Amino acid sequence: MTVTMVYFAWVRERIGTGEERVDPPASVTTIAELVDWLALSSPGHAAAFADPARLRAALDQAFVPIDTPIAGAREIALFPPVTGG
Amino acid sequence: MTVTMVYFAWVRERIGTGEERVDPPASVTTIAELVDWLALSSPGHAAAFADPARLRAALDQAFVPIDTPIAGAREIALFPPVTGG
Amino acid sequence: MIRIIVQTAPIDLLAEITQAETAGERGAGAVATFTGLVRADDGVETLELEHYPGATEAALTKVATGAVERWGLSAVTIVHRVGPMHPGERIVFVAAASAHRAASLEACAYLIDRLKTDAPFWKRETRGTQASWVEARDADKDAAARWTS
Amino acid sequence: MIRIIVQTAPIDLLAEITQAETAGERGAGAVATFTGLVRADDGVETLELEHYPGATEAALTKVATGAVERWGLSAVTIVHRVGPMHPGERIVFVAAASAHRAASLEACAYLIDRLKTDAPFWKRETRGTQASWVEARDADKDAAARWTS
Repeated sequence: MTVTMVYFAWVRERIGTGEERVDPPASVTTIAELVDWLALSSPGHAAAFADPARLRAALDQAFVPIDTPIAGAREIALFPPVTGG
Repeated sequence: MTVTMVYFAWVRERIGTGEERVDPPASVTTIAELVDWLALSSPGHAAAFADPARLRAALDQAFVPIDTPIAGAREIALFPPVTGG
Repeated sequence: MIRIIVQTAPIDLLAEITQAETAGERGAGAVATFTGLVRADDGVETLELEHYPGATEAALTKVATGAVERWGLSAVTIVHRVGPMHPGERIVFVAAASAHRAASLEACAYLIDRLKTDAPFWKRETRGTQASWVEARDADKDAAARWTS
Repeated sequence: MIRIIVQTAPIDLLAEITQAETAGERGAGAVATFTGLVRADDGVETLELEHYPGATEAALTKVATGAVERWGLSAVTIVHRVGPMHPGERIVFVAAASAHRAASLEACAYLIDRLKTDAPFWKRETRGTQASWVEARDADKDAAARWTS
């Protein structure tokens, strides 16, 4: 399964890109597992995902818990807690 | 004692003037008593003061209860409950 | 900074809000406003506002001062129009400016709730040839009372 | 009427408020607004707002729709600026218009409280050569949570 990852704020800065397409193995079934798997791909990813408690996620542009299954997802976003307004 | 009376809204309309100077007898010691005394001065006054529960008062431009003593007052206002904003 | 105005002229919203935003040494981080307008939905053609000159300004200043003391605001503005006005026109504008949003939002609600019961204004509505004075609402008294606790 | 805008241009307050006042068949009797500004009191020189295009508008529309359903508003406006901005500039503007004041005041507070936690925006502050991402505040989460009861 291929999915588009999008990153914002310091997650984006640490990874060094705002968007990438990834192809996780079948053993990766939730966003939390996807984060653990992505953390292995570069030192930037490792730094961005070092503290999973500080990460929030969206699946196809809707906010979801980090343990949400990724089956069928086209776009998954990872970012820090929001600070608008 | 001479005091300036000022009237607003339907109190003013029924009395037919927005301001008058009056000279109540010494037996009139509170605003409530002043209202009863003024009610005798014309049919307009009687109509304006027919229902004392609908009257509000100010003494020297500060809102006060209707049983407030009038000793020393320069200006007493009588009007319906306020409806601004 | 407290700004209290009773005027017959239309209310200049942009000037008033900009003033509230920039008042004080450092300006505000949060500005909450409330605008009351003449409603067109109940057949009113003209609304006329009467007030008690002098006492009105004193009452509004007291309300504004109370808000500044309670919420530590950088600016409070109250502009109330008097005289005749028509549906869609602004009757009253209040603004509360502060560093953070909670203070400005609470203070703004306080200002308009207290103004409704504490300031000597009276409304007369005209529909066709019928003119009538607006009756005070118990709901306004209740709204004002919730701030005394 | 719901109006959701995410823009890099400065926020045109007068146009937005006038629009909220007059939207709907009969216009509003009450309009409450909140404006958030870049504060000058903590040494910030530039504030930069990043957002998640598409998801931001969807989140704001959901917040606005919730307010319209809950309070029966005649208009809701949310304008959020993105990109770099400076002290004194407006970051966000929300307005809630209704027939009576309580609905507009409550809805306005709801809109900004929910926006703070539900919409994907991130702030980066620059002081001199130091840039830092603003940390989310627990107080914002608490403020948003009070509307779920």
